[in-house]
Amino acid sequence: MSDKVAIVGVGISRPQKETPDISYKEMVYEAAVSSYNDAALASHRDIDGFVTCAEDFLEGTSIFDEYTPDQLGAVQKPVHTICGDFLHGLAIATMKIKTGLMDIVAVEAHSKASNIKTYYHIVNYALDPVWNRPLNVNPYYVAGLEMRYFMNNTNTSEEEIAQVVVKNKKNALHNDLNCFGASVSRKEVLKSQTTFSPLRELHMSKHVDGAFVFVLAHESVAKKLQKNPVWITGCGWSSDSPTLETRNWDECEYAKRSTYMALKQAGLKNLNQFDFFEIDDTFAYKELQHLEGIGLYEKGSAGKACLNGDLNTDGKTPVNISGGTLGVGALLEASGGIRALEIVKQLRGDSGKRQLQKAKRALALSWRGIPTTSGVVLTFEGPK
Amino acid sequence: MTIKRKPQSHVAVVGAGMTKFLRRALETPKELAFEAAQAALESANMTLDDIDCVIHGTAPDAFDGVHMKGEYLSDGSGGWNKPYIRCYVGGGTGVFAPIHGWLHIASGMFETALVVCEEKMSSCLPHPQGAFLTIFDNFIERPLKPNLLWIFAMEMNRYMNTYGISVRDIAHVSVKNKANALLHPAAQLGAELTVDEVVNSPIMAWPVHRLMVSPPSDGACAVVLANEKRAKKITKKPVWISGVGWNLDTSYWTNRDLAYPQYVEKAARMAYEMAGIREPKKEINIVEPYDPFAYKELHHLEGLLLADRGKACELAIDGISARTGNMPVCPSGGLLGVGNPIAAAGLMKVCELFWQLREEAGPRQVPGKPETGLAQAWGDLMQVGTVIIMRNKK
Amino acid sequence: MNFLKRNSKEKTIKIVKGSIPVWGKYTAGVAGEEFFQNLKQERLVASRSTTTKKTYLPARLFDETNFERLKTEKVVPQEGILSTFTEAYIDMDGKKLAKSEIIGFIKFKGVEGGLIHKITGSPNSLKIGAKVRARFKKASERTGTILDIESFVLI
Amino acid sequence: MKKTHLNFAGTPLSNEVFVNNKVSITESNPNAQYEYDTGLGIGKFLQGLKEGKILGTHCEKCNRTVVPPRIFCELCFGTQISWKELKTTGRVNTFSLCYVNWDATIIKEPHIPAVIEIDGATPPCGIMHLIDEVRPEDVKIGMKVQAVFKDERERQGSITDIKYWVPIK
Repeated sequence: MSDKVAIVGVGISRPQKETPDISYKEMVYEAAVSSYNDAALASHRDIDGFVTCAEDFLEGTSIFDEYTPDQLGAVQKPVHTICGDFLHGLAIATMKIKTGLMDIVAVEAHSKASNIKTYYHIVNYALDPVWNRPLNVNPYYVAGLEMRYFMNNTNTSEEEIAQVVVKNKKNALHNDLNCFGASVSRKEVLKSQTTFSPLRELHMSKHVDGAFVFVLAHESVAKKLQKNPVWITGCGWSSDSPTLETRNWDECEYAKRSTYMALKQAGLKNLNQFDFFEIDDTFAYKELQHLEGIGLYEKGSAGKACLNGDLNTDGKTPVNISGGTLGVGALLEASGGIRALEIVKQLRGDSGKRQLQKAKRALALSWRGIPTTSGVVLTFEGPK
Repeated sequence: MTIKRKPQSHVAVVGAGMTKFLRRALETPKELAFEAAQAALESANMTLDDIDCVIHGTAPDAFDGVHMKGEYLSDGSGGWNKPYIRCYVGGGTGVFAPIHGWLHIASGMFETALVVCEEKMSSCLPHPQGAFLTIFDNFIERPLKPNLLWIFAMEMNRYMNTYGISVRDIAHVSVKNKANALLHPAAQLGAELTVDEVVNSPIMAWPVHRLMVSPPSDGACAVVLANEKRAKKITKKPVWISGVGWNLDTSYWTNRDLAYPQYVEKAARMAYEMAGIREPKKEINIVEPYDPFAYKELHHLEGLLLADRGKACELAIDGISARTGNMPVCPSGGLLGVGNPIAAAGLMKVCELFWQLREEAGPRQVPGKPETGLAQAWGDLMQVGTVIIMRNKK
Repeated sequence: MNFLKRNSKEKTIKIVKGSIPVWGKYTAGVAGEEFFQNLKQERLVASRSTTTKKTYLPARLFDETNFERLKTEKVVPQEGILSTFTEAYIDMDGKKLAKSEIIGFIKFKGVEGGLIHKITGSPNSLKIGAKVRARFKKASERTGTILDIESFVLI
Repeated sequence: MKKTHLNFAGTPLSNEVFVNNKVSITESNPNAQYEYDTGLGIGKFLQGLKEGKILGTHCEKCNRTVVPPRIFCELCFGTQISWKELKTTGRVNTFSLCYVNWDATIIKEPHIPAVIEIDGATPPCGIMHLIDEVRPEDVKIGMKVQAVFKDERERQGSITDIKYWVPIK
C-alpha cells in the first residue's frame, strides 16, 4: 500500500509584533478556521487526530497540552503535544496518517512571544543546570561562540554573513506576512550593535506573535479536500549532543542527518532536484551553516554563494524567498510555519509577485534554537 | 473513533527497564534516563546502535527544572544523532510515549524504537506540588492559588456523591496496591496496611487522605519496541501492542460532569477497536490503570468499561482485583505503591505488563498465564486518557 | 484572515500577569559529584572509557554515543586552549551590560569536549588557540560547583 | 523464580543530605514572568467582574450558555455567540476541604475550593472558586451559594474580585 500524505489546508493568524487584542486561544482559532476552510472540510469533526507543538516555559503554563483542544475543534479527539518545531509537527502527523489509524490530521503551533517578559532568563533555564547555568550570562552567548567558530572553521567573512540579512529582509518586503522587511545595506548590518561578538543586533531574528494550523490528509482523501494538494515526500529529524561542550562544532550534524533521512524517504539522490529552500535563519550565520549542513554547499562556500547572489530569488538556489525569520519574524515553535506556508504557496502557484517560475520541489529546515542541536527537514512536491 | 485503514504492521515490546523510584535521587535526570534505557536495551540484548529512533516522554519542565527538558534529556535517553522527539499529554504521557513509539514503527518509517520516560521531581522547590499551581488556567484559576489536591479531591467527591461510594470503599485500593508494591524491588512506598489505617490517616484535602495519595518521586522507565521482522529476531517472547487509544477532553473542566471520564472511555474504545476486543471484561486478563490517587483506579476501571459505573470498588472489596483475583488490577503496586515520577510512572505500568505477560514478574507474577493486558494513564486537568493493550500472542 | 471582531476600543481587562514561581535545586549526579569533590581540591577530572580510552568533559556517567559506562577518574591539566569565545554585551534582561563579559569554550589536551567558562584577559589579546589556565576561588569559599573556578585566565 | 530485570539503579539521598547541601548542589531560578493577553472572551469576563457582574456566552447553534465565556464555541466551532449576564448565585457541583497550600505547607483551617454551577448557565457549566463564612462540615454538594464581591474600589478585573462564595440561607 502506498501511503502518500499531502497538505490540504493551510491557515494562519498573521504574524504581528504584538497581539494585545486576542488571546492565544483566539489566535489559534483564527488559524484553524481558515485552515479548515482552505481544506474544504465539511466539519471540524472530520479530522481524525491533532498534533500541537509547544513548550511549557514559552507558554507560561505547565503541561500546556491541557489548553490545546478547544480552539482546534478537537474536544474528545486524539490530540497530543510534542516539543518541536511546526515542521516536527508535520512529520509526526505524516507518520500518524501512514500508520493507517487516521486519514486527516491537523497540526498547530503558535507564538505569543510578546507575553513573555523574561525570555533570556527562560532560555538560560534550558542550559545544563550544573555545568553552564551557574555562569549566569545571557544564554545567547552560545550563538556568539558558535558564530565565531563557524567563521574560523569555514573561512566565512562578516560581509558574507551580513549579506544573508540584506537578502532576507529584502525578500520579506514582498511577503505580506513580514514584520521586519527592509532595505538594509551590508554596511548597516556591520555597523549594528555587537551583542555577542561577532554576533550583531541585525544578525538576530526578533520574535513575533502568530499561529499556524495545517490540515494533512492521506492520498485517498486528499484530492477531495484540495484541488492543489502539496505532498510531503520526506521527513527527517535528528538531535546531536545536547551538551554544549561535546556537540559537533565542525559540522551541523542534525542538518546533515535530517536531510539524509528525508531524501531517502523522498527517493531523491541529491539536492539539485529542489527548486528552492526555506532554511532556518534564527541567526544570519545559521542560514549558511545549515546550507552547508544539508549539503547544498560545500564547507566554506555558502557565504560566497550568498554574496554572489546565488541564494537570491532569481539565483541558482533561492533560499528563504519568504524572508525567513530575519524578515518575517521568529515565532518560537511556530517558526517552521513561515517556511512550510511559503512552500505550499509557491508549489500551488499562489505566491503572487514573488512566484517562482519553476516551483515543483522544495526543502525546508527548522532548528529548535539555543541551546539545542535538534533540527528537522521536510521535502515537498507540488500538485502537478 | 473509527480506525481508517486498519494498521498493517505489528509492533512488539522486546525489552523493558527502570530505575528505582525514590523520593530523592543523587542521579541527574540524564543519569536516571540512561540507567532505565540501558537496562531496557540489556534486557533485549541490544545496543544503542540497534535503535532507529528515540521517543522521550516527560510531564512539566518545572519538575526537573529545565526549560526544553526533552532536549536536555536527549543524550540520557539514547537520542544522540538519532531522530528524537519528546511528546507529552501531562500525566497521560507515560502510556502515550509507547503509543508514540508505536506510531513511529507502525508508520513503516522505523524498525526499532527506544521509549524513555523520566521525571525528577525532587529538583522542584519550594515543593514539587508548586509546579502544579501553573497547570491551572492563567487567567481565572491561578490567582486563587490552587493546588493539585483541589481538583483530585473535588473529582473524588463528585464521584462518591454520584454513586454513593464511601471513603472506606475506596481505601481498599490503597491497601491492595501498597501491599502489591512490597513485592516490587523498585518500589518507594510498599506497605502492609489495613483499611482502618488508610481511613484514619490524616486528611489532606477531604475526601483525600494521606494514604490515598501517591508520592512525588524521582525515576525513569524505558521500553524497546520493534517491528515484527526485528522482534522475532530479538526475542522468543515479544509482547505485541495490539491496541492503542488516546483522547483529550475540553480544557473547560468546570463545564463537565466529573463523575465519569468519558475521554477514558473514548480512548479505550479506540484501543479495543484496534485490538478487536468486543467484551473487555472477559478478554482483558490483567489491568494497570492509572492510580495516582486511590479513587482514580476505580474511576478508570469504569471508563475502561472493565467495571460498571459506580461499582468498581466492589472489585477491590471482593478481592477480584487482587493479584491472585480474577482480574488483577495494579499487580505492580501502582503509583500508590511503586511511586509517581509522573511520566515514568505510566511507563512503569507498561513495563509491568511486559514482565507479567512474559511471566517474568517474579514474586509479583499473577497466576493463570495471562495473555492480554491493558495499561492506562491519565492527566492534564482531568482530561486525557491514554490506553495500550498488549498480548503475548499476536 | 482576521474574522474575529478585534475591537481594541471595547472596555476589557487586557492582561493578567503571572509567573512560574518555582525554582530548581540540582544534584551534580554520580559523575558530577566525583568531578566537583575533586574540583574543590583544585583537580580537574575527566570521565574515561576503559575500552576506547577516550576521556570526556564535562564529567559524565555514560558515553552518549554508545552508552558505555564511564569512570570519572582521569586527572587533566588545568591549562587549556580557547576553542572559541565571545564577548557578551547584553545582560539577561536584554539590557546593555555596563562591562562586557568574555565567555570561552576551553579544550584540554587529549580530552573530548571541554568546559565553558568565563575568561579573564584583555579582549584584544583574545584569539582562537590562545592558552588559558583555571583560576580557583580561595579554598574556604569553594562549595563544589563550577563556580569554584573563578575564571580561566589568558596566559 | 525466573530472572526478571537486570538492575534497578538509583542512589537515594536523605532529606538531611539534600537540604543541607552535603552533596554538590546548584540552585537557579527561572525568573519566568509573563503578561498574558486576555483576549476578547476572558478580557470582557474580567471587566464584568470589576463591574460586579458574572458574564457568560450563549451559543445560538448549540443552545448552550457557558461560563467562563468564549467567543467561539468549542463544540460546533462556530461564532454565533451572544453575551449574557448571569446571576451571581449558583450551586455547589463539588468541593473539597483542603488542608494544604499550593506550596505543600500545611494549614489548620481548610480552604474550601468548589466548582460552582452558575445560575443562568447551562448545567453543569461553572467556575472554580472558594467558599467561606461557613463551617466546613456544613458544606454540601447541591448547596445554593452567593458570590461575595470585593468593595467596588478594590476590584481590579480579576477572578479575586469575588472574595468567595457563601451559602444562601
